[in-house]
Amino acid sequence: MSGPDLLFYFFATLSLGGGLLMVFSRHPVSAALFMIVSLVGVASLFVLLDAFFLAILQVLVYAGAVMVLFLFIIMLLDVGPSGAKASKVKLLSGVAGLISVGLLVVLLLDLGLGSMDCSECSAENCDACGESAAFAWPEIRDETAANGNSLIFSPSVKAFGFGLLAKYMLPLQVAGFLLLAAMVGVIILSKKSTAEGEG
Amino acid sequence: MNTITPHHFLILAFLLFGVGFLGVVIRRNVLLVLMSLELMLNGINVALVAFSRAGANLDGSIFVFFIMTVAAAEVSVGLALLVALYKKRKSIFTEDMNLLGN
Amino acid sequence: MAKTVVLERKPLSLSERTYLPQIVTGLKTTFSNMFKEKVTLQYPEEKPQLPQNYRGVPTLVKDPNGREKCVSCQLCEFVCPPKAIRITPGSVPEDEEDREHVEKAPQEFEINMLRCIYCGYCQEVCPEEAIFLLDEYSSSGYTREEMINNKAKLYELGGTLPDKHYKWDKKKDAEEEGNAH
Amino acid sequence: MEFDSEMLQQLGLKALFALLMVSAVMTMAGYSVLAERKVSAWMQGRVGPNRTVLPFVEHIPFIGPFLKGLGIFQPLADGLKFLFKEEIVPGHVNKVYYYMAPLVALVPALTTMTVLPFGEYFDEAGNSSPLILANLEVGILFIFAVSSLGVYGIVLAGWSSNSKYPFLGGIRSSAQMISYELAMGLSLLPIFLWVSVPGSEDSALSLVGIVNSQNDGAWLLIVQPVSALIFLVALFAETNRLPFDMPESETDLVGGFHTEYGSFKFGIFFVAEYAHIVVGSAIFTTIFLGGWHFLPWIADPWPATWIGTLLGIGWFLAKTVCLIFFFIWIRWTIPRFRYDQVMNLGWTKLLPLALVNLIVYVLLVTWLDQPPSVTP
Repeated sequence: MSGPDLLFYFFATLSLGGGLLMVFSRHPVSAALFMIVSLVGVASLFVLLDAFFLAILQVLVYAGAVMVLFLFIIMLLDVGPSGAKASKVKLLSGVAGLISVGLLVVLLLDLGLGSMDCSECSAENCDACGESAAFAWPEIRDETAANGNSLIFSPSVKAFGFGLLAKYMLPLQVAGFLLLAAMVGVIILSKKSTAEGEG
Repeated sequence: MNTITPHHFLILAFLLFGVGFLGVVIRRNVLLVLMSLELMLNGINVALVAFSRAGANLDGSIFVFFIMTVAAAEVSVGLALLVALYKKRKSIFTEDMNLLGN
Repeated sequence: MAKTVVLERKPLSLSERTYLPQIVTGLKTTFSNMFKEKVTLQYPEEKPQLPQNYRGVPTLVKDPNGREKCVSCQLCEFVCPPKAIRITPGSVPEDEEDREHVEKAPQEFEINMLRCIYCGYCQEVCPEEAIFLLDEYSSSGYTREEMINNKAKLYELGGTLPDKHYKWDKKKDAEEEGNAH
Repeated sequence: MEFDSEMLQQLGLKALFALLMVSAVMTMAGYSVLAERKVSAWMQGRVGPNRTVLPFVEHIPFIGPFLKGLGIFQPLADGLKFLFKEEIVPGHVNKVYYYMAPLVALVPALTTMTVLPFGEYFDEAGNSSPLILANLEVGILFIFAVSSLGVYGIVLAGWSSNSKYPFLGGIRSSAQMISYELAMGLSLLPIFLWVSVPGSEDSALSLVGIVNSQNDGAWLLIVQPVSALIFLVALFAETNRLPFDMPESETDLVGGFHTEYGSFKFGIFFVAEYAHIVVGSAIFTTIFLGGWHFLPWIADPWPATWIGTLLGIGWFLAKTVCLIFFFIWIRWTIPRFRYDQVMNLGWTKLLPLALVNLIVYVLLVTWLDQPPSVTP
């Protein structure tokens, strides 16, 4: 198995493991920290996919701002570890969880069996599996260009900016407006309760 | 990347989404529910970037950008609501928010 | 009667409200201070200049004839606020001719420097001017016992007081001449 | 892509350079501690540390006593002291996070410098290429992303100490970091607008591009003083330096987030703080003071050889050291803000100022149509 493959498995484990530990950790602070691990893992996966700008954005927005906000609120509200009252899972949500996991497994199997015979296979016999080994990732190009109506993938920020300001101008402005609305909403919310909701 | 295909990324994205969904369903601390939602969005982001890269098409990546924007706005509003709620009900557990039930 | 003048506080100007000119002024001040003369004393090599009335470690002194001044009256022991002084009174040795008018002398005289607060009451109360707070200020030791000054140590620190006046000599002279009170 | 020998060799070379840079930053951090003590002493009419000396150096005439008087060996003694002090872990702390926090505080400070260009290298043809560990196209964003992780060390330390003062320090720190990061990011947007040239292939987010745009032209400090001021203030806030040292304000929070820390773990916090200052000054030098380029409007006087490379690095370091001095100078001049004043300054003064600054420069750049300077 070559280097980048190993890296993929490593970061995949990091993000999945972080997510799982987050869901099952008792203390909110541990949960937040595992979430950060998971987010950094996802950012590294973006790097593997040549999406450098998105990777940095992921760390900047999620790990740098969103999770700090979470930690801040956890500490502000002084949330302790979930005690006996909160840790007993209600029958209904337990059943729901089981069903959802079951559905996921079915989906996963469907995906795995339907399109690819060796999603879980090891490296040795993967070579025998024609379809997956034959897949070639397209070469990435540095230029900023539009192919018909769709933009060509490029790791540069410039292509990103071009896409945002040319093709997606309206969504960009809507997103900006959404952020403004969120800010106003948060200010009003925190004003009313005379407390520290952060924007 | 020789043996890693978009399928691998897709399966990972599914698993991330599933773990997040599990968290939303079984956890009853609203903070953790919010975090699990973020995890679900992350799963989708992984899938989108993988599609975008495999199809040599930037549109998917740009969509991830918008998802992040929306997620940041969602978290800020959600946390502000949570704080406001905590001031009123002194709890952040979902089962205590049953004003209409019982 | 002085007239009270109420000063109007002027509103801050724009440049004052940014605080930047003030910060620059402060920076100038600190920068010029960097090159001013240093006031630090390089202590173990340079000693500080002690004032005349400095109160250091309490010590016992002898008169110019090398005689013990203390008569073991125990006033200092009595007055000492932290009870640092302990005196064991004894008699004056027989062989000392010129001290026969003195009735008592300390057999042992201890000042516990762990308790002493350098108040100087002992010096003030001493009728014989035998105890003095001299300008020795750094006393240190490794054990508690080392910090209790005994008689020998106290005399070693105190030395001799260059004072011609010795009360008991005058008293003896007066007695011999017969004009004692 | 396999790990072949060439790649391994490159990896090894990079690792070596990284190690060199880490040791350089750590040394500078150690000596800025000394500088802090010395400068504060001079400003207060004192002498500062002047006792520590290595046994054999002491006997060299003139040089020995001079070095001793400067306290050159003090950082060594400090480091040894941190190493050999007794490790005390209070019983009430959350062990895992308590041990993790100093590392989490130190790592972002050291990671930031990977994308920091500190000089240029000339090949035989005289073409220059920047000296940098990783020439990222989005270098400045990387710096923001990594330095925003630095807050976790402080928050974790405050929370895991399980004690009131550190906890308050951690909370204050997280609020302060969030507030000032916004102003910091906004203050840099006009820079990117100014530096980028329509149609050029270079990314304006690259630190190398920003440095090279100041070659033989005005420094960005002169072109954009308001941005520089906002960035500097935000930098003070992000490095928790004195007018903004909310997380550890000694007078009201005892020691803030590191109250419960001692010996080596405290030493790591200490080094991390000064590493932040070193890296922060280097970033400011890179963006606003022309990096390794000579004075504004004057072309680099040094030759395009390895001598020029060394002189350039030296010039860069000299600027950085001057900024570190400025950090210390400010610290001993301006008293600490109150917490609400810090928040007030960040949200109601710096943020609107940064926005107005941005709008002014957007209009200006649009009006100029074609921004000057920039040699790609």
